[in-house]
Amino acid sequence: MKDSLRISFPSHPKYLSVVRLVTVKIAEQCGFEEKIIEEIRLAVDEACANIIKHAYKGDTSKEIVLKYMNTKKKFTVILEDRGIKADIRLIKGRDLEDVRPGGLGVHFIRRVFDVFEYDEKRTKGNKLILIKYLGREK
Amino acid sequence: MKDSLRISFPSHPKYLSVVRLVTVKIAEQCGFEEKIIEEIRLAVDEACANIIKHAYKGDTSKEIVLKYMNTKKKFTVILEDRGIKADIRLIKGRDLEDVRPGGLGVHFIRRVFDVFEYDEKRTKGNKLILIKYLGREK
Amino acid sequence: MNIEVIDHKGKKVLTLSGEIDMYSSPELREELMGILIKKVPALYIDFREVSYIDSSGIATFVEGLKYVKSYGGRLQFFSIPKGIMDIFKFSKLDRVFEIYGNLDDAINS
Amino acid sequence: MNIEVIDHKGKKVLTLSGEIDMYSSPELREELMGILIKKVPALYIDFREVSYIDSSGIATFVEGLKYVKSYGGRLQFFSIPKGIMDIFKFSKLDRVFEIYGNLDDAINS
Ligand SMILES: Nc1ncnc2c1ncn2[C@@H]1O[C@H](COP(=O)(O)OP(=O)(O)O)[C@@H](O)[C@H]1O
Ligand SMILES: Nc1ncnc2c1ncn2[C@@H]1O[C@H](COP(=O)(O)OP(=O)(O)O)[C@@H](O)[C@H]1O
Repeated sequence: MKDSLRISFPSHPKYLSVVRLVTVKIAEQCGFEEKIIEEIRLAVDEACANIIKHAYKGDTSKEIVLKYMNTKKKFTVILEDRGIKADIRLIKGRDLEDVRPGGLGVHFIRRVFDVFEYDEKRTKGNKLILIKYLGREK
Repeated sequence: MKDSLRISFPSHPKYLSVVRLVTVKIAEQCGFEEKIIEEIRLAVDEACANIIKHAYKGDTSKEIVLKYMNTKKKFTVILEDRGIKADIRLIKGRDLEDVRPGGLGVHFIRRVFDVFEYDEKRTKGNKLILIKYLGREK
Repeated sequence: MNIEVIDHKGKKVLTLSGEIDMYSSPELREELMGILIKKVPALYIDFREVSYIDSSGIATFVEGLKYVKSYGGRLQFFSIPKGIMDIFKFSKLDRVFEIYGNLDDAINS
Repeated sequence: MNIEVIDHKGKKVLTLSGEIDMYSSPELREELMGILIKKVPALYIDFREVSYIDSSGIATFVEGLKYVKSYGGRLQFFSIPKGIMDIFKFSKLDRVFEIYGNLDDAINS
């Protein structure tokens, strides 16, 4: 088995605190500095929140699967759901100059991750791939 | 999906800290008091350590799967491996009066869990079921 | 997350602690709006013990701010930890929210 | 886990912090045995910052104790947090290990 960890849980916000703990621990093992770890924690939390809100439309009884993979070169998080397929054109977040509730999550994800990509081959549900390269300033 | 969380990871001791964090968080959500949570944390850690040591004979590249389930009545942790089947007769831990290294893990598990049982139907690997009932002094 | 509402010399102070996320922000929203609906002239929010905030928490405050502005009141934040401040800055919300070092500075502003 | 070895007025003190588990105990074992092999008359172990110990950590100390006794030396623990003490008590090891409130008590024993 590769150096990877997989966690699956219901699409209920109460599990987000578990996700954050696991994310921080794995990112620590990767050797990221504290500030980056905080950014990663927020980004993965936001990506899960988006699955609950958008892919599952708030249904808290569906399944979310996260996979973490560490190599010397990169830290990867893969998020899978069986919800409504994301319309990639809608995913851009609001203009940060435009103050209104919402539309920040995607900015938080892009802030720290170098790759933010949906696996297009998926026919059902979503597979979001987040990659942060090591030893590289973003 | 039921109120349950599943985590799988390689049989490497470096993942035990992640297991402890997750265990504490889920036990907190169950409403156990702090002292019991500490006992649960240690017990689940020991059960994983035993899989690494005994079922996998120290091979750090195999897979361990943990499932946590919360209901109003009980907190259940199921640990699965594909290693050597446990010989239940050997699992008793050393006499606590006999001071020597080892043989404590099983005592720590039994201290807090009401049920400590291997699923006998399993033909390959092990499935260990740990249950702690709520609102009941052990 | 934990919320405490205190009365400091006639001023309403909301003291938050712990993590504000998608799980806890509905409770924050209820508490916040429950106070603002009374059209208090100013509400002071103590962030000192806040360890985490995500976009749902921020959205809650943006909503509160819009409401408070609708009746000419003020929403004043103070004692914001560095990690939380980073998030406000990144979101450019440090320019929109009134932010002070401590409660006295907020009251005297 | 973090290990520091300090010299306190000619006495060797091992200061531990963090979590002692199956991952970190091999490092503890190496450090501990590396000192004991020199047959120091007494080794003082500071537990104040230890947040967790499991059976592999305990096994390491039992092994150290057996070794130190073989040459007539002493292994002295001090500043043990309550949670760690509970584990020693449950394992009946509070009767086997020499345990003191603080370093001075250990030195003057
Ligand atoms: N997992 C997802 N599935 C489908 N659509 C999504 C997903 N994540 C984000 N989106 C789309 O991208 C937009 C921006 O997302 P975000 O920046 O997180 O803001 P918010 O979720 O607050 O609207 C969302 O409004 C939504 O249309
Ligand atoms: N998962 C397991 N698979 C096989 N045997 C086990 C397992 N867990 C425990 N055992 C057996 O039970 C004994 C007691 O376990 P334990 O109290 O944890 O002490 P230790 O592992 O230090 O020997 C072990 O020595 C081993 O023979």
